[in-house]
Amino acid sequence: MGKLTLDAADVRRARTLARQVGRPIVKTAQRHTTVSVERATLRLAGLSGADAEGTPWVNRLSDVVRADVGLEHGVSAPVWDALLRGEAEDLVTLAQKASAGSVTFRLPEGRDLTRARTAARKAVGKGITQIDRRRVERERMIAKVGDAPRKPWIYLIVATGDIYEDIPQAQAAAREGADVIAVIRSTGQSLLDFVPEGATREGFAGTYATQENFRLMRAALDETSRELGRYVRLTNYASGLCMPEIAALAGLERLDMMLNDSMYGILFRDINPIRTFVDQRFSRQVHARAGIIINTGEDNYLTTADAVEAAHTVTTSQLLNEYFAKEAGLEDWQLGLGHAFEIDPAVPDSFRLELAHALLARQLFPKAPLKWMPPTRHMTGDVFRGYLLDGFFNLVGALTDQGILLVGMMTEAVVTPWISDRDLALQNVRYVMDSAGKLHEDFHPAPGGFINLRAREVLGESIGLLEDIKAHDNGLLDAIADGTFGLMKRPADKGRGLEGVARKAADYYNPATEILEGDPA
Amino acid sequence: MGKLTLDAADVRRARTLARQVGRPIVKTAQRHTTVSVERATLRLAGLSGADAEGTPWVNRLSDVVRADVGLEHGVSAPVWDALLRGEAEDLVTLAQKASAGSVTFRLPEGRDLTRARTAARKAVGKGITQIDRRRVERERMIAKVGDAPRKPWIYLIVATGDIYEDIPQAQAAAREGADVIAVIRSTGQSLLDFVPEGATREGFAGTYATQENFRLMRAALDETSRELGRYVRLTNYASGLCMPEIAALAGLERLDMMLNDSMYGILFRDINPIRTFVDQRFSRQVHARAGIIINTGEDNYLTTADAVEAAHTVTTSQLLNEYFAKEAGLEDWQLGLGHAFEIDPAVPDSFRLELAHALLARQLFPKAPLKWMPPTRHMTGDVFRGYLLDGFFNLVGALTDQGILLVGMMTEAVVTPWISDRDLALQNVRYVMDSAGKLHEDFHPAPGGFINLRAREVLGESIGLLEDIKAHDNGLLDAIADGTFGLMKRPADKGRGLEGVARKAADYYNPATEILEGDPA
Amino acid sequence: MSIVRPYGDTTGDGMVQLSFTLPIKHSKVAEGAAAQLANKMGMDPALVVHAKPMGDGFTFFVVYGRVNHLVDTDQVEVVERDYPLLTPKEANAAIKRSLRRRMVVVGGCIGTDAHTVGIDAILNIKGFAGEKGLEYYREVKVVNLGAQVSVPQLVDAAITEKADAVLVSQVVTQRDAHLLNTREMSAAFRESYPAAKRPLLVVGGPRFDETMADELGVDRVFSRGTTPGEVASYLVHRLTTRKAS
Amino acid sequence: MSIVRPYGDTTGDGMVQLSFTLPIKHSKVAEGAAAQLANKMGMDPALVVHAKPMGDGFTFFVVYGRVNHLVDTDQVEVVERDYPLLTPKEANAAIKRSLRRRMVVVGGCIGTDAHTVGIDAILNIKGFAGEKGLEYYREVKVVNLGAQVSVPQLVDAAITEKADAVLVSQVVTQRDAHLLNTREMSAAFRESYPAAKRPLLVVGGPRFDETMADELGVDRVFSRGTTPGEVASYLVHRLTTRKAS
Ligand code: B12
Ligand code: B12
Ligand SMILES: Cc1ncc(COP(=O)(O)O)c(C=O)c1O
Ligand SMILES: Cc1ncc(COP(=O)(O)O)c(C=O)c1O
Repeated sequence: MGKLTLDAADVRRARTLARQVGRPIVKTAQRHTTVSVERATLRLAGLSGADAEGTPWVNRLSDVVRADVGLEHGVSAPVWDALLRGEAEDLVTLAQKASAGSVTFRLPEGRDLTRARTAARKAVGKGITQIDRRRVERERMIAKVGDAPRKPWIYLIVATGDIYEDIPQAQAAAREGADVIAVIRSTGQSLLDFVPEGATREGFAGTYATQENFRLMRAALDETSRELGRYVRLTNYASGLCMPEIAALAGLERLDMMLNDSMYGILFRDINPIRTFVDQRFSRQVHARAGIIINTGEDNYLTTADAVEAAHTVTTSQLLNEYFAKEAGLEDWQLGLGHAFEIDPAVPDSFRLELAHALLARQLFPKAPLKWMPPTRHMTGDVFRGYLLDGFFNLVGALTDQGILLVGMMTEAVVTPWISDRDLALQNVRYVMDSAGKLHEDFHPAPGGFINLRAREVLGESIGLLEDIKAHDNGLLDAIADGTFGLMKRPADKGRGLEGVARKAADYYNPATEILEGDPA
Repeated sequence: MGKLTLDAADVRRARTLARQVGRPIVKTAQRHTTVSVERATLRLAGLSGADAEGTPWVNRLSDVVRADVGLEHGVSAPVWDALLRGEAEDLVTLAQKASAGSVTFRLPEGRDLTRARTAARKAVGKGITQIDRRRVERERMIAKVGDAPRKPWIYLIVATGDIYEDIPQAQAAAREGADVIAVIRSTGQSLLDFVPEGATREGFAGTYATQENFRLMRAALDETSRELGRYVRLTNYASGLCMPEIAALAGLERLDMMLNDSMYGILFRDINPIRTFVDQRFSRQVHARAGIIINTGEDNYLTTADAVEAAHTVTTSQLLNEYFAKEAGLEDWQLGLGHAFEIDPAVPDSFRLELAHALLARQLFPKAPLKWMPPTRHMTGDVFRGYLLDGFFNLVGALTDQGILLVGMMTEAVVTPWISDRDLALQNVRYVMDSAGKLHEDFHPAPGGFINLRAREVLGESIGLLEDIKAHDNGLLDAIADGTFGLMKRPADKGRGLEGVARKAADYYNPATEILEGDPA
Repeated sequence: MSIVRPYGDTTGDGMVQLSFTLPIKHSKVAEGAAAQLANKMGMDPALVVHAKPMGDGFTFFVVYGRVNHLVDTDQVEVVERDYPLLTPKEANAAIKRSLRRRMVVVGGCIGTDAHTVGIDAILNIKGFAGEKGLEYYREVKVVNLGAQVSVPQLVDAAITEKADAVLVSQVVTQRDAHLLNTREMSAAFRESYPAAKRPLLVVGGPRFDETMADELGVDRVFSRGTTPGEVASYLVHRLTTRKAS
Repeated sequence: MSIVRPYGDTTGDGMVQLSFTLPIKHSKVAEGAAAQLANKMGMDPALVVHAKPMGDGFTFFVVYGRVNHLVDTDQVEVVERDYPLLTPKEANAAIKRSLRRRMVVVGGCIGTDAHTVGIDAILNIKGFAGEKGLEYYREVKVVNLGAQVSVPQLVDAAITEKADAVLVSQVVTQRDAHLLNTREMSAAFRESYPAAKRPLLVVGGPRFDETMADELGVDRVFSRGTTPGEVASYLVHRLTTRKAS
């Protein structure tokens, strides 16, 4: 361990700054709720399905509750109060009646309030117990069929847009060596303020994240896991406007990893910052409970910013993601912090620069299963060159002990991956791992050499950036507002989904948060 | 220098053994001449051209001389005696008359002999002066237009079979970055006991080596060298039954490097061992004088034998090639000792094994511009995989400071290289060199680690093999006879071209040898 | 030279490389099927040099061979630049001269597409390939709506801003998303504007076919590697000559 | 399933990858020419995703697209194994039973070809892909002439050794060397032997088309990946049934 000679004081300073910058955000998150947090709570209580137009019952129900009594108290008390009042025998019926306009919600008080809260907690508790069961199920299954045989885990994407094409492709990919399958989402899902329902076949460049799609794919991969004698993990995105709900569905359907970043939605989807931070905290609490590994999205910075100039923004974001994740209860092994091989191959010494950046991440987060992302931006239609770049990306992965290796596709600049692209890509990974996997034994960057200097430089720049953020009046929120990250200006009072945020009232109640914060798994 | 911890005593022992094994071969070579050595001498004296059937005049003339007086005295005395006797005014006319049967040769004696020898020495001296001039020309041109900008030199092959397709392809290759152009020979030329004449367009999988082709290509590359501001080197093969003649032509036409191996012809072309050793010594003396870098052929062993099991045969052959080369007057900078990246990629740790082998060669021959050959044997029709393997081959080249890098082609298993293959291959080399060329600074195999152990093992096996050869009654010749190398049994009294060998008589005279051995450049 | 053939290592050899997957198990018949496809594509001889079984029901092939078709470069249809390339200075001058006000350009990525790097390369000051983007042009007002703009939003913005030109980027092409979105966009503009008043519609993205403008109902299509200068010059050419006529 | 199409990521999408060089300078027209070639090959749409100028007069292209042809696996002609695969033991027994002497096999690389690894893989004890070569068969006498054997040498050896079968390898295929040499060889055998006495002629090498035996005047052609067991079984089948009939 520890190929770099970093100054321990620098590392400590960076973490302290991340905490100082992150703390006020956590406070803000604690003071707010969102429509998606409330809907996730209803989902945990077992409400699923959608109306004839495809609008989920959780949306229908929470909208009516909000119209009647506001969001600031949380939907739980009004909803279970209505049930206890006999407005409906169950949540679905209640939602149906509510959308038909035949139920009115109120804010219960006194004994009614206590009873409503108790009932809500019981209902939501069932969902959380279900998540706990899923976690145990995963652990048992791994114990029984076996785990991925080595690190890094091989992470492969399927993205046909059609769950029924995705399934055989995912199974084929697993058979050929994938340890993790990611089902890419359809474009635009992140901006939907609801989670679609059912099995879907009409995504663009990806397949909708739905509970049923999760279930179908997990079942298919369970079958394949048993066939192969190793547990094949499944990944999706807890991201966008429905982050908390998708996190809940992931826990309920035993997904194993989720893309979940603290600032991605703000910067790349123009989602309101407060909405994002609130949703993020809730979703991470669910992930923590579910034993799900999160994958953060630092790679995205480098698809728009220059990977050398902006290297320190990756480090900064990793430190913030780590802080927020731990605050939400995630453990080190659950932190798939992202970074990527995105330096322009024409830059002299680009390979050594990549090594420096990757080693820095490794050494700052020694226990985290870093997620190493392949070149995308400088991939071109020259698929031969692309195949070579992916090989050198794999080599950096091997030399720097990455936990999760997202397998690069030679057709990155051309199409979403073909079946043969994946096969060729896996062959590439295997060649590099088998032939040079142990080269790290012979790799020792000189203490004052190029690689060490570069790593220290990036860490220094990252500390500088954190100090700069801290110096803003309103800390991180102001920094985000004035374009500190990726030159995108995202003020705290703008952005998508702001209307779904509410400052909690004094009597705010959410049984899910209560359970997740109160009784750690 | 010196990434490996080799035992200096082992290295000394290996060299001593190579000398002990090589010495008797040199003695044998000194005691014999061959038709090709004699024809090369005539070529140096300026005899060129061919009869209507394409048989070169040097063959015609030497055949008649041999028929009249035998080969054992050398052709020089009888030939110049005939000229002095007024049989013809010049060598071509003499050759024409001789083939028409109108001249009879004799062995001159006394004053005639002295005069014949003097005349011969003068004539041959002109050729050698011409070679000297060519060498100076090369040096001047390099001083003027510039040399290859960095190591390794990028070595590219053209192989269309047609000199007029080869030329634009070679120029294009040079423009795209080749420092050395090799014109591959037609299959079968090595077994021709004459050198074809003129510009040729009908080779199979390569173009005939002829004086005119040499001239045309060198002139084209001179033009391109001036255009590019760097001298582009030209390579061909001094190999096969006409090794000495081709060496002479290479010197006369300012070729810069020549494939020339001490045992290749014996093992891979079933050419008689004595013939080979005699021809080899003469050709190397010419190369030494011409300032030509030789490229030895150890890579060939690994196309039939297993590259791990037979690694030590490469080392052994390198040691022998070094001994023979130095004995013939070549200097360290002229020793392009061959080795290759031919380990089955499916072998675990294959990349580190390649590194071990390549480092061993580097460290045993620290001043030689090693020639690093790309994967061929384990290349398949999967051109994507091939492109990746070539990238890792390039990386070993960069990590182990190779002097000459033969650029691998992704279509190795399919076709002789297409123009696009070369372009893609150069792009591959450039990416690896620019992005990871300095990775050797960070590469330090542990003293007791995998790479060091493997290198020491191979050196040990090589010493064992040399001891085994030495233990044979008749040393190397017997070892070759009983299949020590590549399992091919090549007895000293069998093989092609044996009929062209003669044991020198006491009065043997060869002005070329006299000059080359007597007055070093 | 108007008739050419692919070139492997000799003039006229016609050599090409091809790879694809067939959804069948690997077998001799599968290899024959691969050769048959190559033959149908005009390759003869077609050498199946690599066949790799992938899972149970798929085989990947690499084929090399000689293709019989001739390429006639005289028959190639390309959208050649039919306007002069202007420097920013020249463009500004031309706008001033003929519009007598700033030219208004509204741009964005429509549909669910969030790939803004391409449109930003054209619009943002930073630009692309060493050329400054349209924001750099003093006489051009740029309104960049960013990612995932819906068609109604785009039309509204065009109307509000009195756009002279609307620039739309489409990068995601799976299931022809880019074509569908572009058609929807041009139809909406046709509906919302009288023909004579409609702003110039320009779409761009790496996988567009530049000859498809008419089919898509737009004025111009730009593809891979477009530079801001080309776009500015085109806009100036079309908008100033329109005014002039 | 007899009709199939190439598979990219969806059943029936017909997607393939193609690369080639055109001997023209890079330009829009050159890219159009590349698309034209792909169209002629049946690709539509054909996306030219990469164009790289090489020197002055050449451009390298990578094209992706959908190919319209259907592949009919029922129409595929392959040389299927029409003889039983025997173990060495079974082969030896069959030879003993029907020839009542050892079978004589003469082999080598003809012409200027010096690639012996392939023929050695079939003949030498060591064998290939885990199967022992013909030398391992007690009832087979192998005479391996090695590399660069001239056709007259080969015929002489066949006559001297009373060969039952002659096995010829050809690896170099540039300018169809392998086809020319094989035809020369089979013609020489036809001249030197009465038809009924001619040994079985078998050629092999990685780039042969197995359906060409008749055209080449030989009895059988073996290609890429042949194993010694297949060859032995074939020889036994042909020579023992010939004797039997
Ligand atoms: C960067 C990137 C991203 C970034 C985008 C960041 C951003 N703010 O733009 C992030 C990480 C967010 C991203 C996400 C996704 N991406 Co993306 N991404 C890329 C990538 C790596 C580079 C694209 C790029 O920036 N090119 C550089 C610019 C300058 O080039 P350009 O867009 O071609 O623009 C030029 C011209 O085309 C033209 N032009 C473009 N637009 C316009 C408009 C006008 C008016 C004019 C005149 C000219 C013009 O001018 C520009 C300059 O020359 C490509 C792969 C690749 N290497 O190409 C994949 C790629 C485009 N992405 C792809 C996909 C599928 C996605 C996702 C949908 C995946 C998913 N399901 O999650 C997501 C979701 C995004 C969404 N909702 O659209 C696919 C598209 C496949 C296809 N052909 O359909 C690609 C090809 C990768 C792949 N092989 O799968 N991506
Ligand atoms: C090893 C090798 C060499 C070695 C050969 C050593 C030896 N003793 O054989 C050496 C280094 C000497 C060599 C030299 C040359 N080589 Co070479 N060589 C190769 C290489 C790397 C591997 C070939 C091989 O051994 N394959 C393994 C064997 C087991 O496979 P196989 O031959 O296909 O045999 C199998 C089947 O085809 C079949 N089979 C084959 N023969 C027969 C016969 C019968 C009767 C049967 C039943 C079956 C059968 O069974 C075998 C087992 O399955 C290939 C590239 C490659 N990766 O394929 C180039 C390659 C074959 N060589 C090539 C060339 C051009 C040459 C040279 C001519 C170059 C030159 N001009 O100097 C020289 C000269 C050789 C000559 N005169 O022929 C070209 C041929 C191009 C073409 N298609 O025309 C290739 C493809 C490389 C390239 N891309 O340029 N080569
Ligand atoms: C954290 C995160 N969320 C989501 C996505 C996917 O994009 P979209 O928001 O369009 O689903 C990414 C992209 O890789 C990501 O990193
Ligand atoms: C030393 C040497 N000579 C000659 C050759 C070429 O073969 P041939 O003898 O067929 O010309 C090689 C092959 O690479 C070689 O290494």
